[in-house]
Amino acid sequence: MVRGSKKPRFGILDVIVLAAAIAAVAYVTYRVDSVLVYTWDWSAIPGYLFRYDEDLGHWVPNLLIKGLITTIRISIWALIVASIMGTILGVMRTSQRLLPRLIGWAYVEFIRNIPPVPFLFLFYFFISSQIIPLLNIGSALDQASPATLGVVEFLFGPANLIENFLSGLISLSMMSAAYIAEIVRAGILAVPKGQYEAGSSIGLSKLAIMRYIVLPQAIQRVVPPIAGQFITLIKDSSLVALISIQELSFLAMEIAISEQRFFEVWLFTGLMYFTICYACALAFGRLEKRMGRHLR
Amino acid sequence: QSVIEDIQARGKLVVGLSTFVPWAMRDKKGDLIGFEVDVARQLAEDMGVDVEFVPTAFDGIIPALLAKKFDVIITGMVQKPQRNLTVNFSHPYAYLTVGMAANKALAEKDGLETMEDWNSSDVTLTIKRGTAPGETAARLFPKAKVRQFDDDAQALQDVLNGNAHAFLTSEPKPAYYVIDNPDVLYHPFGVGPFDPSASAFAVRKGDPDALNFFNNWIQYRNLDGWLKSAHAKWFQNRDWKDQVE
Amino acid sequence: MAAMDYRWQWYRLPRAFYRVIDGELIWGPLIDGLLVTLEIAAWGMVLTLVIGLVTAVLRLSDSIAGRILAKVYLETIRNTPLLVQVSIFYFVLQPILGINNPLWTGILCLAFFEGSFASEIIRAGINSVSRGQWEASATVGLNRLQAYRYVVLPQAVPLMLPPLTGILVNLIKHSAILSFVAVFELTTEARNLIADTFLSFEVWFVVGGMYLVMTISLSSLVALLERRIRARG
Amino acid sequence: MIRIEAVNKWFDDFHVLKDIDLTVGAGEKVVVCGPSGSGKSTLIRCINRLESHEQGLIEVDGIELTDDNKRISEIRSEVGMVFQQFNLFPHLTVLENCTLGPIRARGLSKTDARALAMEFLEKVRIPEQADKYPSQLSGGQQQRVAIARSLCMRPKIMLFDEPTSALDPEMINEVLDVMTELAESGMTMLCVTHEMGFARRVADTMVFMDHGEIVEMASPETFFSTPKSDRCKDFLEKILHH
Amino acid sequence: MIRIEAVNKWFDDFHVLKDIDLTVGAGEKVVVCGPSGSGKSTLIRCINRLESHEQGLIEVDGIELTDDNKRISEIRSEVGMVFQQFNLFPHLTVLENCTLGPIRARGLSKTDARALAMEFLEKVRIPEQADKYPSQLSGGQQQRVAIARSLCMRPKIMLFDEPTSALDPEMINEVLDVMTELAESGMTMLCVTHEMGFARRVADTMVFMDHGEIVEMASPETFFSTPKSDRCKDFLEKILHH
Ligand SMILES: Nc1ncnc2c1ncn2[C@@H]1O[C@H](COP(=O)(O)OP(=O)(O)OP(=O)(O)O)[C@@H](O)[C@H]1O
Ligand SMILES: Nc1ncnc2c1ncn2[C@@H]1O[C@H](COP(=O)(O)OP(=O)(O)OP(=O)(O)O)[C@@H](O)[C@H]1O
Ligand SMILES: [Mg+2]
Ligand SMILES: [Mg+2]
Repeated sequence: MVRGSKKPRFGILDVIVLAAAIAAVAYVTYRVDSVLVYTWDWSAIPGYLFRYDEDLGHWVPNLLIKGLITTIRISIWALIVASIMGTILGVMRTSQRLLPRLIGWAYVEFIRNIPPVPFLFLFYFFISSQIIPLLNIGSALDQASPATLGVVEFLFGPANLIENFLSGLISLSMMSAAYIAEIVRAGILAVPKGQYEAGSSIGLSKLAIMRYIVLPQAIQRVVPPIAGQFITLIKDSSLVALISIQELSFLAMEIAISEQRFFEVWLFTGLMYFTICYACALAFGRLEKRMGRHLR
Repeated sequence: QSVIEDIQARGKLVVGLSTFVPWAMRDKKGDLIGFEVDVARQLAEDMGVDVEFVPTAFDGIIPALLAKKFDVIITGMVQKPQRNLTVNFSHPYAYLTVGMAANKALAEKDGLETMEDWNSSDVTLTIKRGTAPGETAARLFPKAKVRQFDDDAQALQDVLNGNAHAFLTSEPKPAYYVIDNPDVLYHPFGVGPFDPSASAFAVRKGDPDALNFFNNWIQYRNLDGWLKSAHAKWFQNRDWKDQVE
Repeated sequence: MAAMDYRWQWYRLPRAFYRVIDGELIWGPLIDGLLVTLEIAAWGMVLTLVIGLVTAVLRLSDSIAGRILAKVYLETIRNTPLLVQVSIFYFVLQPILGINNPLWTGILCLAFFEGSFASEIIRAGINSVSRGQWEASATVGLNRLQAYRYVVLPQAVPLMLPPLTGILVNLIKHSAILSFVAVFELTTEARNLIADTFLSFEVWFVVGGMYLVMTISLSSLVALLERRIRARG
Repeated sequence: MIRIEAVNKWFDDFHVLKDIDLTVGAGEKVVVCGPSGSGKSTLIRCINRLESHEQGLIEVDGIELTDDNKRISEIRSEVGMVFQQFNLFPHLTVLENCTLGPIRARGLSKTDARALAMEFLEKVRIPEQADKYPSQLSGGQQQRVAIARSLCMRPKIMLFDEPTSALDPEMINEVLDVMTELAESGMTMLCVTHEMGFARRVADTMVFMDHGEIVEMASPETFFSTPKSDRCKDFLEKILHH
Repeated sequence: MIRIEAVNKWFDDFHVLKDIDLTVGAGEKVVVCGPSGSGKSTLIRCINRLESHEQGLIEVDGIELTDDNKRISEIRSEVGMVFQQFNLFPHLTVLENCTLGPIRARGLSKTDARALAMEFLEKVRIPEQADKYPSQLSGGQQQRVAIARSLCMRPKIMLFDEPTSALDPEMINEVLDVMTELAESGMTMLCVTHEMGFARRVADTMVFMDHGEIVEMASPETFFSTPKSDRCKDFLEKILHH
């Protein structure tokens, strides 16, 4: 009767749940054939992953893989930037002084309550279009050697869209940072007060306490929700299609339209997202286990 | 300073477009092809510059033009007065007519025969967002419900699934769809296309030089027949189909 | 805006809210859309909580099938983009289940999406009630349902409220994605309006503001509710 | 009243209870002690099925404990339990804590349940706290509420799992006093505690457990003066020394 | 060594410390006791500035405690503190727990810090646990690590806040033994505890606090045999009775 007091077992609830699940699947399969007017054709998909290039004489990645790479590239960058911003904001939100706390709070509330599309537009067209040209990336890249250009393109994608990439990256990071800040804050608050006291009683400074005692413990609590946030970030990165970045869902859409094979492309793309997201979840799960070793 | 001078100075024409069969789409190699793409290539060639395409989601395309991310939008964009208040349009370089493909079973069930029958609040039509058929639907069937999708394929599927009665899009696609799905779809009032509209380049306001240049280029390429033959290549038949599928 | 030379045309916007024709007030598309979004939000919240609660309880149950089902549901929903889910719901499931109402398909889809996040919050809330509370309930003779009803949930709900608010705020924000399948909510209306007028910036800012008002009022409302619950406890 | 025969229990690979035999007669008071981790809590939690045993027989008031849910709830209604951590319901007042079981599980009317609760709150000497919330009480008061809450179910047997070890020193006695009174009123009691003064005063039988076994079982006089095993001797030394 | 004069402290409206005067000489051992909530913890937490006092003077080793951060850290490096809840750093091994302070606050090299830590871990008799994590230790072992961790900072004074009250009974003595040894080695100690056996053995001075005041201060002999105030008598009765 008491939760968790018994091992999982096979009971009446299982029978009900299983029956319901089987019935649902059976019903759907039955209706798929009779109701859905659609002829499935998956043959075109593989060609959009890789294609044989006659001129080069070897296989090259095609749109879906290119899109996937772009998605992964911007997600990783955004996670890095967002984690740094989020940590700073999260620490600010637990500060004892009012001003940093207020700034952190205002930032988080603003970002969390505004829908992504207006935010992206606001940021891209009004803020970054003023700032990023000042960096003079365009002309710098024009003069860059092919080797440098190669490195830059590997890191940030096609040279002509670098400004867009940076803007997209920063706005994604800013949105994600708000959520990460909340996670970090919760992680910090979950470290018991006694840890701070023990830290100061062995003579550590505030900074050292943060650095050696609080953050290491907070990070551990924070890994699972951050993993969730990273997955959300990967999925939400499709937003940057609005500013011309050719990421996975945008290219998938283009293929779907060109090919007129809407379901196949979307289902397959969904599967691609699932694969990377789930792999990510598994990786974080292992990380979490490793970090939690000493707590067992 | 006119954008024409920028293009010359840069040696590159930056064109914004979004995917729209057969105006601009991806071939099997992942490259852009389509009527639009041919037009832009020719335009750049005539200007003596390179061309760069920036495919962009339709929602982002106008802001990007206004923010000077593109020089011009060439994507089958239909002129409308309300739009023209925000951007400038060149002279038309292509004309669209609208066709309609309807769900046979649904139309029979609801007893839809004449044009008047179709103008009813029980009727649901689907279109691609931001295209000419939207106007057509509003004008011909003001009482009908209109669902707007991001793409033709979705709008078509909605009709195939029996969620909506008919699908309006620019010819010749409706004809093709009926040929592809003869059991489900039909043309409700004969095959005849109706309601022509014009597509044009979109440029930023306040740049008469650019407008003048594009207008005259279109007229020039109209007179020498190039536009007509390019249009024919993409719209008269589906020979390009095997490039895509 | 100097760098962009953009000429704001705010004066064209009021028509998007209302028009007066022959002395009769007709609501414009943005107001219509707002009402639909509110409807989606209201029903979506109810369904989200129901789905979240059921999933959480399944995951906490002793039943193997229940746990597996919940886990599969969670992983599928969480690791695929909402856009893909929406299109599958709309184009595949809707005709199969014969719902024939895009609005309800959309609400269901959103609820399944947010419900997966809600279930984790609800589960965490229930787990944070100490094991001793379950044991004490058992020793005073309550069965499992009664323990949930009288002991565990009353303690877990106040803990769950703040994170659940975040979910509900997301529900409102994510409802924008239904514009993809022609549900006439606020974003759809906005996008149609933009497609007709090309007033991208004006419309997006106004619509962004409308969402901001909705989400912030929701947060404040829940904060108020929370304070009242706390005051009682 | 309680009959435990050859009971064995494992947590995964860990053998917590090894061949436990123990009988508690009606009105008998048994005190269990032993080092931390020796299985004392597990043993008494098996008696009202908060844990299930894998081998052997546990019989309470003539009813054998099995997986059958009906029997479990029958037995639980005979057996009261008091925990180390009180486990009061923090969102309910003292009175509501005491009436929840009688109303929801016993089906008493509110008025009856309230009268009953007040009776027992008087017995543990805190009737005046009835409308407060647990967080407003001291630890000793909370534990007395927990005892009253159990008594409201009119159990025939009371189990105590270190009821005083989470208390501030000056509150221990107020709880022990209540327990002594309860013992004197004839209640059958099984008590895990290290309060040896209380044990001496109240216990009919002392049980010493170590590593999941019952190592020693004797009357208090023999137990404290002449423990047989070394383990028990050691333990008593450690615990009585300071 | 410690000089406290006319110290007052409030938590908002609540007057926790009322006109406290207390002096602890070098090598002196003072034991503080009193009912829960009487302000014992608050008092010793003021001494290393985990709480700040609002009125009066606290001087440690000749340095007055003010808001000045430099002085605070100077004083903290003279004063070691052991908490009821151990407060070990769960993400660090025992050895790392002990070397963190010496390395980061004292600037010792890793090797020196390690040698130092091992020395004190031997003193508290758990050198073999050096590479384990706190969660792998028993409560008594954890508390001994906490003591070693404090000693590694080579404090002149040690403060203890109920170091044994979160421990299982059979582990109390192993900690008290370590504390007794420390006392015998001449360390200045201020100890909040209710282990009266330990107090009798070790204390030079007993202090009884109630409601934020020092009610009684005497040598152990006088304190236990002839307490002056009724409050103190009551308290001792409650606590020694069982
Ligand atoms: N749910 C569980 N799963 C696995 N091991 C458990 C579980 N509960 C208890 N144990 C282990 O069983 C052993 C006996 O636990 P138990 O709580 O019965 O000891 P105890 O004698 O009550 O000790 P204490 O005096 O510390 O309360 C311990 O080693 C404990 O770690
Ligand atoms: N941070 C705080 N804010 C407000 N009140 C506090 C705070 N810390 C302690 N108190 C109150 O101050 C009083 C004295 O607390 P203190 O912890 O010093 O008591 P104590 O004598 O150590 O008691 P115990 O034996 O329970 O540890 C208590 O009534 C407590 O509720
Ligand atoms: Mg126990
Ligand atoms: Mg204290």
